[in-house]
Amino acid sequence: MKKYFRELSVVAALGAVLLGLAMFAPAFFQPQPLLSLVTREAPTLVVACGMALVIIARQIDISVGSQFSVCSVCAGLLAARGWPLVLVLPASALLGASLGAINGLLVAGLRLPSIVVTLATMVTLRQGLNLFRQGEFVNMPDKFQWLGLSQSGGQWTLVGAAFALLIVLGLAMRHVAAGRFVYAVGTDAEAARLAGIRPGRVTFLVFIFIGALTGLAAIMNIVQSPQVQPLSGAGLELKVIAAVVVGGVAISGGRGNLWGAFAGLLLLACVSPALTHLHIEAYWEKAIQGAIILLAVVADGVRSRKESRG
Amino acid sequence: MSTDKPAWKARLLSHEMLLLYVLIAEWLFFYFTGTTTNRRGVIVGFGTIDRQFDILRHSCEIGLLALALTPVILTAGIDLSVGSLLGLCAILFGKFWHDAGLSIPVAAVLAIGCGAIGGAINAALITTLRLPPLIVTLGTYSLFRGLAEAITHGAVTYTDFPESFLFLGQERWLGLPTQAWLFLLVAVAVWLLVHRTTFGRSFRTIGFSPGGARYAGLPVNRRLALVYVLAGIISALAAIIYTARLGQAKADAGTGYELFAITAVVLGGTSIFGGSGSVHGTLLGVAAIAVLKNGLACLPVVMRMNAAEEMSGLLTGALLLLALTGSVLPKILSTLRPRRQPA
Amino acid sequence: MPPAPLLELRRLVKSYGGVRALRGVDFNLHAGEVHALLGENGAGKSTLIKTVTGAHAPSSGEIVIAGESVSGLTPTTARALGIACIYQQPALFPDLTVVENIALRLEAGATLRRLDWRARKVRAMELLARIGAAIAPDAEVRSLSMPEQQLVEIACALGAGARIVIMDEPTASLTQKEQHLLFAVVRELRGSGVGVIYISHRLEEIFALADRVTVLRDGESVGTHAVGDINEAGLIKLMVGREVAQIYPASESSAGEVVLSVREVGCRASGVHAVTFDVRAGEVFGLSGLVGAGRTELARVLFGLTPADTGEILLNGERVAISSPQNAVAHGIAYVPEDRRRHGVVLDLPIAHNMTMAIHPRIFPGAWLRFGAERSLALEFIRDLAVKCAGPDAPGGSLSGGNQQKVSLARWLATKPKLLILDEPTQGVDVGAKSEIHRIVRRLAKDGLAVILISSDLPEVIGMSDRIGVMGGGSLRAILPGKSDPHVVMAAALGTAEKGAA
Amino acid sequence: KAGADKAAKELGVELLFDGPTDSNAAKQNEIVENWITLGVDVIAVAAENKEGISTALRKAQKAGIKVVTYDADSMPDARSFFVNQATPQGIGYGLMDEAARLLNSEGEFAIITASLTAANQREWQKHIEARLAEKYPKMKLVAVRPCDDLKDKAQSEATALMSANPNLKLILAICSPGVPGAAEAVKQAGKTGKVKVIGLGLPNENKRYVHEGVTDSVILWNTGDLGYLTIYAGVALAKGELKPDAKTFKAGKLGSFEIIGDNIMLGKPFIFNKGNIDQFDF
Ligand SMILES: Nc1ncnc2c1ncn2[C@@H]1O[C@H](COP(=O)(O)OP(=O)(O)OP(=O)(O)O)[C@@H](O)[C@H]1O
Ligand SMILES: Nc1ncnc2c1ncn2[C@@H]1O[C@H](COP(=O)(O)OP(=O)(O)OP(=O)(O)O)[C@@H](O)[C@H]1O
Ligand SMILES: [Mg+2]
Ligand SMILES: [Mg+2]
Repeated sequence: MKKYFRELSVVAALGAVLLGLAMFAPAFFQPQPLLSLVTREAPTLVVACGMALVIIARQIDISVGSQFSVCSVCAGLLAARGWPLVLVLPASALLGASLGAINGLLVAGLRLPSIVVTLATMVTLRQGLNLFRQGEFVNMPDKFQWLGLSQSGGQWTLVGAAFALLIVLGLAMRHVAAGRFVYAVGTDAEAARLAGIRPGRVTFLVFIFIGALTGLAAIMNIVQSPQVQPLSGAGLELKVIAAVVVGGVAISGGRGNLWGAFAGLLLLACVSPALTHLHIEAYWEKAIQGAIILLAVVADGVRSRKESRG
Repeated sequence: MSTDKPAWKARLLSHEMLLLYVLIAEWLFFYFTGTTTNRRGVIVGFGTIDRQFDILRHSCEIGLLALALTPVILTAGIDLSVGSLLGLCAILFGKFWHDAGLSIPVAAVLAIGCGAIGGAINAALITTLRLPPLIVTLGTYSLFRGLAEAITHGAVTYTDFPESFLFLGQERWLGLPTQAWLFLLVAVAVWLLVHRTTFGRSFRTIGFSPGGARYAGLPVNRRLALVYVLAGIISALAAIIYTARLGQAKADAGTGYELFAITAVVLGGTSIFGGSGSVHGTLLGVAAIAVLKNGLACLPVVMRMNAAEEMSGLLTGALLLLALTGSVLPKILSTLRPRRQPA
Repeated sequence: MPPAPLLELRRLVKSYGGVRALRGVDFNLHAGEVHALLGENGAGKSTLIKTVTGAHAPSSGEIVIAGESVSGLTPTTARALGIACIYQQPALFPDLTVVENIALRLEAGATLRRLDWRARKVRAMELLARIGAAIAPDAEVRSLSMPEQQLVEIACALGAGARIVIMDEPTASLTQKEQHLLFAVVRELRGSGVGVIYISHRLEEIFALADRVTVLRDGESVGTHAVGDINEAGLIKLMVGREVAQIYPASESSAGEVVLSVREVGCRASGVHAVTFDVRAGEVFGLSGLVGAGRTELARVLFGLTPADTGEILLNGERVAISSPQNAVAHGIAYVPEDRRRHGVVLDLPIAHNMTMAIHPRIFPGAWLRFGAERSLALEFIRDLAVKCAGPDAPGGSLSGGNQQKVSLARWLATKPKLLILDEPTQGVDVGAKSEIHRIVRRLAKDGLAVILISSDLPEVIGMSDRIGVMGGGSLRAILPGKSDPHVVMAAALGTAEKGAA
Repeated sequence: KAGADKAAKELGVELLFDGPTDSNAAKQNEIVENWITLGVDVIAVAAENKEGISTALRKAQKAGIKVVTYDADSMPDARSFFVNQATPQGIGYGLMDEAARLLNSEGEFAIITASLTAANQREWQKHIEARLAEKYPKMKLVAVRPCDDLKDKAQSEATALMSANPNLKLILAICSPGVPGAAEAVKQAGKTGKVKVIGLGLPNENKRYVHEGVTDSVILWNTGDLGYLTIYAGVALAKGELKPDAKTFKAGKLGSFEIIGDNIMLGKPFIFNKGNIDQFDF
């Protein structure tokens, strides 16, 4: 109970929001629109899983938004050239992985601070893409939409895939050795080394992993509509980092889990539709998001302070 | 002393000097490729004095934010909220002047006070609750911008500022753009604070070793608070200059400026891990980015492609990576060498 | 005796940058023996074992395991070769649970292997039970006390099923009951043919447990002996290279007024309770006790890092409330902390900056830096304390441990304190610098300073102190006169014998 | 831009084109100031921020540079002519009227905008609301949601809007990524025809939805003509052919345009619908 205080408090906050919605705007809970909203967040969830790993490993990746855009556009272009989905999907994941590898190489290989490295790659990728596409949409062939399935079939598939990934990764972080390595490295890289783990390699792989997940998420996003906007994914990094942190993953590494990150994402993702349903003006949205982030960390800070005193 | 000579050599190869060389090279490059004579026989482009003033004028706000961030990053902290705080203070300044009917100076002082309060919120959360600055300021980044939007409903734009105020942002005084004087003043003040007072010394100490600073009896929390409050004050100042330059105060003022400012600081050689770095390095970083951006806009090739914005972003990112790699290269080489010897 | 030793080190050399921690050490370990490794602080014991466990690569020399020369040892390959180790600084993961910590150290193999949490927990509990530790397996390690962490380390090493088990000061923070359990475990290991390398500063343990003993001094082996062939005095002589009694300068001062008076002081957060004692001007008040006895915690209370919540502190007869280090400094209290690298000196800052760090308001009036004044002050201290360095601008990290300690000391002497608290001032300091520090302490006492000297080095406390306070479990157990018998001090520290005379 | 290029070619002038990818007043000022020091002959601007840009433009005029504005005007004293294709009022009224026509002046509708702070969006929204209050009492604006110029976000917002407002009849997107985003949401919600989509945008991005009947009409000032006319006006101004008191202006192949005051009138905004959208490719 004490151990999962943070996760539970996020779940409680989420519960409160949902309860509020149930009381004042029950229309929120119509199955079809809700499924659509969840589907829209599915790619974000995939990236958030990767970000949780990166932050648990005591790094950060603010280039995911740009990676997402690059993967989306490239995948869209390949699709437009007639590549089938079975090829575009791995190609996008591979592209993401190689973008992640650049970050990983710089961070793990040269021991550069990840926040600065990924700041640089974020700007470089984003502007490179702008230069290359000038904001022009990419039109995708029809057979790509919903992975070639029916709409609801596609939606369930995407949501299912995102959930499956979350569950597999969430369990793997606890029940597979590699997951524990990530925690170990994030907690104390030197102790990890003494325990026979290679911190550099773990860091490198974690960046590749988030890259691959971002590539995957890009596909999950572009199949939801027939056009790819090069700007898509802008601001994704902040959304995802905020979600992960609100969900109790410590920015100093080693603490937190994917379930918390998931709850955090749901909470933040709820804000915007909740405002719409409660007929609150949109200009409150950012302030409320900021307040949620601050409340979450302040609650945690107050608690850990009390604990260290007691 | 026997170490004098290598020290002298090391100084010529210090990060700041290298950056200065890059800056000079950049400037010369653009001077020769970005300057032309137009049909009327007037020299135009990068090489003109007006151009230099524009560069100065355009870098004042981001430069101020970079100055605000330098002490913060020296303490191994970060402040993502400066750009949002700029927006909020611009709005409040407009509101004080326009809606509350206060005079410009009073409104400005109040806006700066609000900046200080914004910084104090960051400081309070970071020092009393020991929360990581990255997260706290990520929250206030959203909160401050959100408040600016909520106050104005996103819609209200304060304009029609008096000429005497716009003078600050749009005219020249004693040969230089007016705001450049203010910028210079802040730069000198921050430089003195960081390099010539015990405050700066404490910032570094805290950045290198917070434990060491505490055990040495330095008032760690007070110094940290100072750094964030100062960042708030300087952001508010930047808000006023921004308003004067554009003649309008709107909730989106300064969007994305924090990233530019952080980039400039890091490019200027301040370690994101805290402790080492300098204010003049930051100024050089700001200049290097500004010259790059403006210079590219003067290159005929780039202009025809309509790619100044993208190119400058691209090259700034590349420059940053290059600077970072360069800064660790000697260390890496020196760790490789002993390994090779026994083989 | 078995034909090939289990482990053999030949002419092992290890340098850290400029520091030569090992200078060609030969060493061997047989199956079924406990081989003790002895030596002063900084002699190179930990370094030696780190090369064996693959934590650090040796600069040169050969490591032979079961007759086969191995090179490029990493922690993983070492583990695969059957080497397990309890490190001196617990190498545990504070954010992870006890079970996970034990598992991470024990489980080798594929990264994609599935973890069986139930089996892991059962195993962890089994191991903990074997060493008699009552620790909740699901507790996060950060919530454990130092001795408990040490026990987890021991459980890790035990569970590895290794052929070679290395223990670097495993008993440093254990209570006697736990020690006896540990001894039983070690004997059991020996019985089953495991080779144990056992490092300890406590000679009586070595006589109780070890078969052979190798003594290291300044990175060199000065001899291996069967335990039956050598006595305590002989070992000490080997370790320090001369008679112990000679090293400590005699006390020249006579105690003056009471400077500090501590009455029933306690601090719940740091586990200090009801400590009462006085320190006089010109007196060196030693604080002895085992590691984890609470001496550092007491010092932190007196220095305002964890302010006292009960009792009262009087300085020169006046009651004061010390709420922060700034406050303590203002009252003329100085504290040279034990963790030199983290708290004592800021490694990245120049020596001069380090030396003036605690006197900013005095040397830099109006907060303006005066480089000239700073430099001359630094040069003065460098000369006075004979700090070996390239100059006042050299970074603190470029100095050797002893010289860092002098810089740390200089910082506090510059504050012209009335009370100086020294916490392990000679830990990891070489013999020469050590006696210099001792001389400085004596001189300061002679000049009328009240000194509290915390040290785990028993001969040092006894040799240097005018009176000795012995701590245990966060409270002051006894106050003994200077030059007490080491056995009496140790007994008081362990809390076994009857209370010594005050 | 295409039209501008064509005009530039016909007239044999060099054209520099620069526009911030994101609408940002500060950036626009910087671009204009850049041009001033480059010493161009004419500057044509679609003002992002009326007061802000005007200072820069006055400076340009002082430096002997002719200034025309198009699309969105600056302060009148900061330029010679405004090539007026659609005033914000024209656009706002146009959009509102089109929405009312589709709904028979009755029912709920919502607006998707780029950001709450973007100047042009604010302006259009203001006129939409004014028109609504003035003429369509039976219509109701239920929400204004920003989409940050992101199509994906527009899609999410539209989905939420529809489920939060069961009686929603129409979504009006006043930023170009918003139109296909909203259309996709409507289509996915299976509300094609029940919830109508209109907005400001480009034909290529919307063709598919217009044909499917999701999007009813996309409104755009004819950028080709606008650019063409602007360049002609600029060049004429520089050559002194266009005098401040002119009443008409002849621009190459487009023929003659009326000048009212200092506004060169291009005509009404262009409306794409099923019938004509395939004729355009940009
Ligand atoms: N990582 C390191 N970098 C630089 N020098 C080091 C490092 N580790 C140890 N040393 C130095 O190597 C020498 C030997 O240290 P080591 O830790 O092996 O001593 P020890 O015999 O284990 O002492 P103790 O009894 O205090 O544990 C010391 O002078 C120490 O300062
Ligand atoms: N409230 C507490 N609860 C649990 N453990 C504590 C508490 N306070 C302190 N400890 C632990 O008890 C020990 C007290 O150690 P302290 O550092 O004061 O001992 P010491 O006598 O100075 O020994 P040394 O300095 O030689 O390690 C520390 O290891 C600390 O982690
Ligand atoms: Mg050791
Ligand atoms: Mg201690």
